[in-house]
Amino acid sequence: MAGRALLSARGLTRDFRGFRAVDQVDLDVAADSVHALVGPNGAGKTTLFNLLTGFLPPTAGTIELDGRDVTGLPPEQVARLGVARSFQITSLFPQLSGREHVELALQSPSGLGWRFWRSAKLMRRYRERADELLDMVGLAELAEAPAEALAYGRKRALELAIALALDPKVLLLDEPTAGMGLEDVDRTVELVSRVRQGRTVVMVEHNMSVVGRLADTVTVLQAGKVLVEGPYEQVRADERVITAYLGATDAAH
Amino acid sequence: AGCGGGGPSGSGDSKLTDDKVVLGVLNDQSGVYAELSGKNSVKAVEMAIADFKAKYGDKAVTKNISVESADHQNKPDIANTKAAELYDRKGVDAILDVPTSSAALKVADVAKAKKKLYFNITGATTALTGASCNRYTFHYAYDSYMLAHGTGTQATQQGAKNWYIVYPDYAFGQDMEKKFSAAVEGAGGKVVAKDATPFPNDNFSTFLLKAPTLNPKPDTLGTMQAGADLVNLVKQYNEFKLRDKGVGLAVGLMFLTDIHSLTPAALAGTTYTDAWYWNFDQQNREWADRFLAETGTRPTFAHAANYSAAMQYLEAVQAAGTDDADTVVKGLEGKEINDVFLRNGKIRAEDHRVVHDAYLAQVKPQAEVKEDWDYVKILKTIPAAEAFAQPSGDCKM
Amino acid sequence: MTTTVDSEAGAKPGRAGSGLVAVARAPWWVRYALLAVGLVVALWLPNGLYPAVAVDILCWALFAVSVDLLLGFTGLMSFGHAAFWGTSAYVAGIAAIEAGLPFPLAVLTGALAAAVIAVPIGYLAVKRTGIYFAMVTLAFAQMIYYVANKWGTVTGGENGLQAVPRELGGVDLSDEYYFYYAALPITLLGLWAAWRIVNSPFGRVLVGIRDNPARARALGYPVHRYKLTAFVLSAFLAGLGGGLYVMGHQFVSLDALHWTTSGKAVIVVVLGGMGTLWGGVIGAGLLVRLEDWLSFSGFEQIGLVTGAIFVLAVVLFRKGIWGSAAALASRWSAGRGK
Amino acid sequence: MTGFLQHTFDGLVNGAFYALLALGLSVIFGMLRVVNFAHGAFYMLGAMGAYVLLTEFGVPFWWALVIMPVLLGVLGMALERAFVHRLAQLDPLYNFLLTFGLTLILQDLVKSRYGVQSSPYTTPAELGGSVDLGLFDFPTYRVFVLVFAVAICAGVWWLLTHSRVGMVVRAATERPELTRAFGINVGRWVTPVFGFGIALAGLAGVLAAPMRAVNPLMGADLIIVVFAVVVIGGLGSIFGSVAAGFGIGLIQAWGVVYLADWPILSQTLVFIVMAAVLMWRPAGLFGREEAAA
Amino acid sequence: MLRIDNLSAFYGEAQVLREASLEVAPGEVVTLVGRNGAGKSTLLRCVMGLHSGQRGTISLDGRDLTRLPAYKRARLGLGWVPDDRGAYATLTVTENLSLPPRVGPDPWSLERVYEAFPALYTRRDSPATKLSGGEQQMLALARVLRMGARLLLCDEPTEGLSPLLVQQVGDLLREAKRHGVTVLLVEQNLHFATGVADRHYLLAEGRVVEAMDNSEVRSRERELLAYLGI
Ligand SMILES: Nc1ncnc2c1ncn2[C@@H]1O[C@H](COP(=O)(O)OP(=O)(O)OP(=O)(O)O)[C@@H](O)[C@H]1O
Ligand SMILES: Nc1ncnc2c1ncn2[C@@H]1O[C@H](COP(=O)(O)OP(=O)(O)OP(=O)(O)O)[C@@H](O)[C@H]1O
Ligand SMILES: [Mg+2]
Ligand SMILES: [Mg+2]
Repeated sequence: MAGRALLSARGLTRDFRGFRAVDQVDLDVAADSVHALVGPNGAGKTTLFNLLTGFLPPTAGTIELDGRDVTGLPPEQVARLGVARSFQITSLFPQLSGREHVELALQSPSGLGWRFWRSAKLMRRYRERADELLDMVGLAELAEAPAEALAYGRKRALELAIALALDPKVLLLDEPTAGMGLEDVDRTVELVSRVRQGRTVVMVEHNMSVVGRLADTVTVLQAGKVLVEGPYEQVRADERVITAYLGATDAAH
Repeated sequence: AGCGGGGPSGSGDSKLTDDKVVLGVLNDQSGVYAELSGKNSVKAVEMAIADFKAKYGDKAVTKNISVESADHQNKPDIANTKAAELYDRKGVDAILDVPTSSAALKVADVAKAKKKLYFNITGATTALTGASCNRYTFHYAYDSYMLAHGTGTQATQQGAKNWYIVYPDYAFGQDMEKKFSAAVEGAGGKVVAKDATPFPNDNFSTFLLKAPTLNPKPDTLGTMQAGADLVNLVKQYNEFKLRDKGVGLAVGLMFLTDIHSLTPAALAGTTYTDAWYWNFDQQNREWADRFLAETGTRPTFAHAANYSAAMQYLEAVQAAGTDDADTVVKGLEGKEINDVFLRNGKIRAEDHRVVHDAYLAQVKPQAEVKEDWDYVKILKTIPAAEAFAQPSGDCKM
Repeated sequence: MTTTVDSEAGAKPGRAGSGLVAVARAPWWVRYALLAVGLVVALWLPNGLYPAVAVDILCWALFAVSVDLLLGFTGLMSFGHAAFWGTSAYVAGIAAIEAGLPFPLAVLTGALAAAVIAVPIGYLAVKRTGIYFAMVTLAFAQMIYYVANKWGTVTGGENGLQAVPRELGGVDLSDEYYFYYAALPITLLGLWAAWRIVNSPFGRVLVGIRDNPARARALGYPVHRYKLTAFVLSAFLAGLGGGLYVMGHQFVSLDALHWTTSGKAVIVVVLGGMGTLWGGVIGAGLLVRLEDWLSFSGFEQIGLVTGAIFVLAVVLFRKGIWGSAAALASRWSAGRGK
Repeated sequence: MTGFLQHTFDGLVNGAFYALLALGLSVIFGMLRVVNFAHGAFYMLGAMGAYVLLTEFGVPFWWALVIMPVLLGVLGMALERAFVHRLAQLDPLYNFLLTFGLTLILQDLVKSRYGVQSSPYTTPAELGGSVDLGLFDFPTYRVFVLVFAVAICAGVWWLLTHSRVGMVVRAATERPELTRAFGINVGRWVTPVFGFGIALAGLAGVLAAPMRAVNPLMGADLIIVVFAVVVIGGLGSIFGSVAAGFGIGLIQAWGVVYLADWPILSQTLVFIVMAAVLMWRPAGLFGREEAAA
Repeated sequence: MLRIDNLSAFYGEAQVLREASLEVAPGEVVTLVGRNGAGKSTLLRCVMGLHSGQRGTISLDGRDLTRLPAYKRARLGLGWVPDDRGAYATLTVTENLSLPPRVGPDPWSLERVYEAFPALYTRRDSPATKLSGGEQQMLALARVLRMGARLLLCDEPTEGLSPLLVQQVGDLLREAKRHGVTVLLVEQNLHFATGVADRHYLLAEGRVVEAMDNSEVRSRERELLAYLGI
């Protein structure tokens, strides 16, 4: 692995009213790798995601995507440049069906969304691909149900489907398996390993077995700072990581 | 009068276009002008019809005379639709009243298009007899010139020399201010300063604070405010004790109903111009007593003017023997009239301004108020010839 | 950028599912039948109603639909749409008086002017959502009201703009009855445009933005710009209504810009059914007719009646007329489907 | 200089009304997420009520100052029970619309009973004179209004930040279900707060009666300016609304004097300030802002 | 202590619980396992009195709760950790913790909470929804402990927590149990569940299909995982 860095951050810092959530983080995500971010709750992982995707402007530091400075760009532009994300706390359009979600995502890069003088039937061109994606995450039968009526685990799956629909260069997944049953976890792992082909994936995950199965590189954050970075096996064995994050029993698990 | 609006096409021996005469009162029955005219104007018109019938009995051109009324809520668009509807659907031959300048002007347009009569009573704009005049529209009672000129000239002649004028910053106020200042200066007074105030406004203290500090110190505060703004201003005028500081008050536009709501005590000594006053003389008082019996309240000038206009219209129909609009208009033009409302009245042919005597009024001190609604004494009668502006020349019939 | 409070807005008022979608999913013949009935009623209207009232209904229908476009499909409740309605009315009126434009062109000019002033207002207003948006638009509209009031030389101040000519290539339109038929095509065009916008890819994005703006941004949709575009389009439609209105009455006054006018437009939409588009048309018909009737009825408390209807509609009848009918119809068809 | 101070003082007095109204609006919004369009109508009811109490029952100003807020508070609670809480779980826009409808009703009810003409109400005799403020005199009543309003604003602020009330009601409004699950009887807390906010509007109304025109429409346009004020201060921020209230009062007073040559500016000043605040701090000067989304 | 008989629940027309019955003895920790969408959260909401559209009876210490509003149930000693964590945006962390009234004999003090969850202490003045996901989860748990509830209804309390914290939560629940608190726990993580619980109910399609004890679960782990998976 260890290809060139597709997404990198230098000295990235974010303050909230005097509280430093992300502190001087340097991060290099190699192209075509799966990069996991782990760390105790409140370490700043989600905030880092928010910074990388433009949802929060950094207090200091820079972000580069594929050699281009994207610091301070609004989220929609970051998304346009090929960075898609899922949200830790499920974020969907409650009244739209799963299929409509995916169609909306598929349409996004095309500029079709501006055509207020054309018929919405034009969006049918995305149907086939949308159903494919839904099928991929196991939502084929639920394609018509409004998102608000889905059980939690299904919503997570739908999040993943719409992130994939953007066909992103970089896919940022915030705890993609949280709240999923075992089968869904397995499916998600399998799915991520499938879609990582030709893509870069950054994920926040507390489930260490998922991290172990997917990640090429693991960065451990603590209190906003990078604690350790390295391959999974090495990080898991690190004393500092065990005390700060894994705890004695789970490290063995 | 039917939908065609063309020449007389009477049936039987009647020369009426449709066997009946219908008067339409279109005014504000729920808003700011509701008390000033409102439903009681309809009553006044009904009184006129009754009086007309009593006067002519069987000789009346028709017995079939009625009133229709509608509420325009002071909204010109509603006034527009209502006016058209009154003429077209309700068979109205003449519309009366119509307060609020925008509505008043709009209805003039409708009258012109429908070729039906229109007597504006409660609109203040001089445009009705100026650029917006037309053959079918008559302007009764008062207008902004009468108000501004009356008070400005007369109060200055009565001793007010240095004026501070505040006016609301919209067309009516600006127009009033111009006329008022001209009148004051024409009568030898001096306008020390003038200020436009926001409109609407509930805080005039800035101006009231300023008044006594001007140089030379004004002896009179001339206000062109109306309605709630006037009430605000007067209340605050008293709060800042300007009268005690030697600054009197003269009001451009005030109605009896305003005095009632502010109480005479708050306004004691204030001068303004009135078009008619119910307790001016015996004739007025008798009519006012009848009105009181009908409605339970004393009439404003608007009520009397509505009565008068209805009466004069009916008289004109009677004289012409037809309700054909053009014939009636011809009969009215140039006519000289004296009735309970019009003193030395004349309907000018050039612009259809109905001129008549106006009055400089002063609010009595509380102690002198002996009777409800008897709030003012008339200082001076302004002769008809002076009370209104000469035809402006803008009017092309 | 929105605040926490904004994003907590919770359930949005216009549930697209209640009206539009239900009809869109109705069998084709139902849709065409409804359309046909609507057209027949539109063609017949000035024969059954006083033509001037019928013209008013057309104007208000456009106005209401423009408000619903924002409210029901973008989740933005404009309480200041009178600004666009009124501005267009003034501009169209002035265009007809000063430049002697034939009435359709004057109306178009007015609508364009409304769209133009919607750009700066919208630019600022779409920074807020929910209830703030309502308050901000209300305040800006009031500001325009003050300006128009002050700027009497152009707007005629409180006298209004009088005697606006209404002409079209020598055809005499002074009779309201004929004018109605001249105005109808413009109205239908405007309504069709609104329908098209809602049922376009753009419309779908708006619904997404309404339901979850943060998600929409993460999908790459510039939310503010979409909202602004919707705002301007809506202002244009409101402007069409306002332009027709000035032509219909041949005059316009400051009332057209007052916040009560904005409020009335919202009442019409709620009455007809938010997020249903056509509900606004029905609401307009009802309210205009009701007001017309009330002003001859001798009943003075018009605000009492409209206010009470409104309160009842909000408390008991939130789907409005169209929404309720659609819900009934879909329940009925679902029942039959079993 | 004296002139400037006078106008400044005057601006503060005027601002006191904005502040009191904005305070009530913010209490209701901050706790219940309801933007009360009818706030201006309740202000009017306060003033009309004082007038009715005086003329029909001979109740003097001082009593009205107590009675009207209590009466209106009770009315507010009744309305909350009858309507507002039914809509609490829906988009806040519904309650905005509801209170808009209520405004029309309240205005018309008063109109039909008392007409639109302004009703007379005079300054209580005790406050009729003027106070020497060193450099200039000022009507006693205005000084009273200012002092009284400041005291009320400070008291309410203290109450809401130093007691459980604010916390519980905010919780109850945000997630009534969850709050119930914590053993809190939501209705018992929310209703009085709504009443309290209404009472504040009524109080402002009674205070206005001696110095402003008392009529059914007196609150109609005012409320829009107050909306602008709370947008500037940050809706729901008690401190922000009060500060913005006084601030706008000041700016307006200065504007009228120092921008006299540009009346169009001085009259739309509030809205211009609002636009500027929206550009620069969309959440309002003291509103909380979240960057994300 | 808690007894549920023939509980059915509906969302509109859709039935999500079908005559589910279960029982929790005082001082017991019982888990409810099942696939996504099985109706676990719904069951807890029914117990709390937050779900309209239900049939069946729920009783606490022999007392019928069915007609009691939610706030009265809470005052009987029920504490709920909602699956969405239920953080109040308009309240700070401290306020979130101070909000619930004390309903049981042994409420935690604020100090004790902050000692157990130092992360909450550092963020004590920030609005609760600004916390990280895991912090919000801690907050939700800490909040019911502050009430001193006798019966905890915990809906996936370990979701999104770091492994270290998951262990801590396990310790916490065990400690609560030692103090006589009863717990009904919804949990996806079987490993965690067997670590803290005495018994388990398996919920499938709204029915309680099986009741097991720890040893049974351990011995049938593979089978169960497969079952939960499919
Ligand atoms: N908008 C905000 N305002 C204030 N503080 C914030 C905000 N967002 C995050 N924080 C704080 O910043 C810290 C980092 O939060 P973040 O959500 O990034 O954590 P995390 O690593 O994703 O944790 P978890 O695993 O629990 O999701 C937390 O202490 C949180 O309380
Ligand atoms: N608001 C709702 N409207 C309609 N259906 C709903 C609603 N909430 C839940 N459901 C449905 O009810 C069923 C049970 O949901 P519930 O949330 O109780 O499941 P769960 O077992 O807690 O699942 P999870 O493990 O994903 O949290 C699901 O099929 C879900 O789709
Ligand atoms: Mg996180
Ligand atoms: Mg659940």
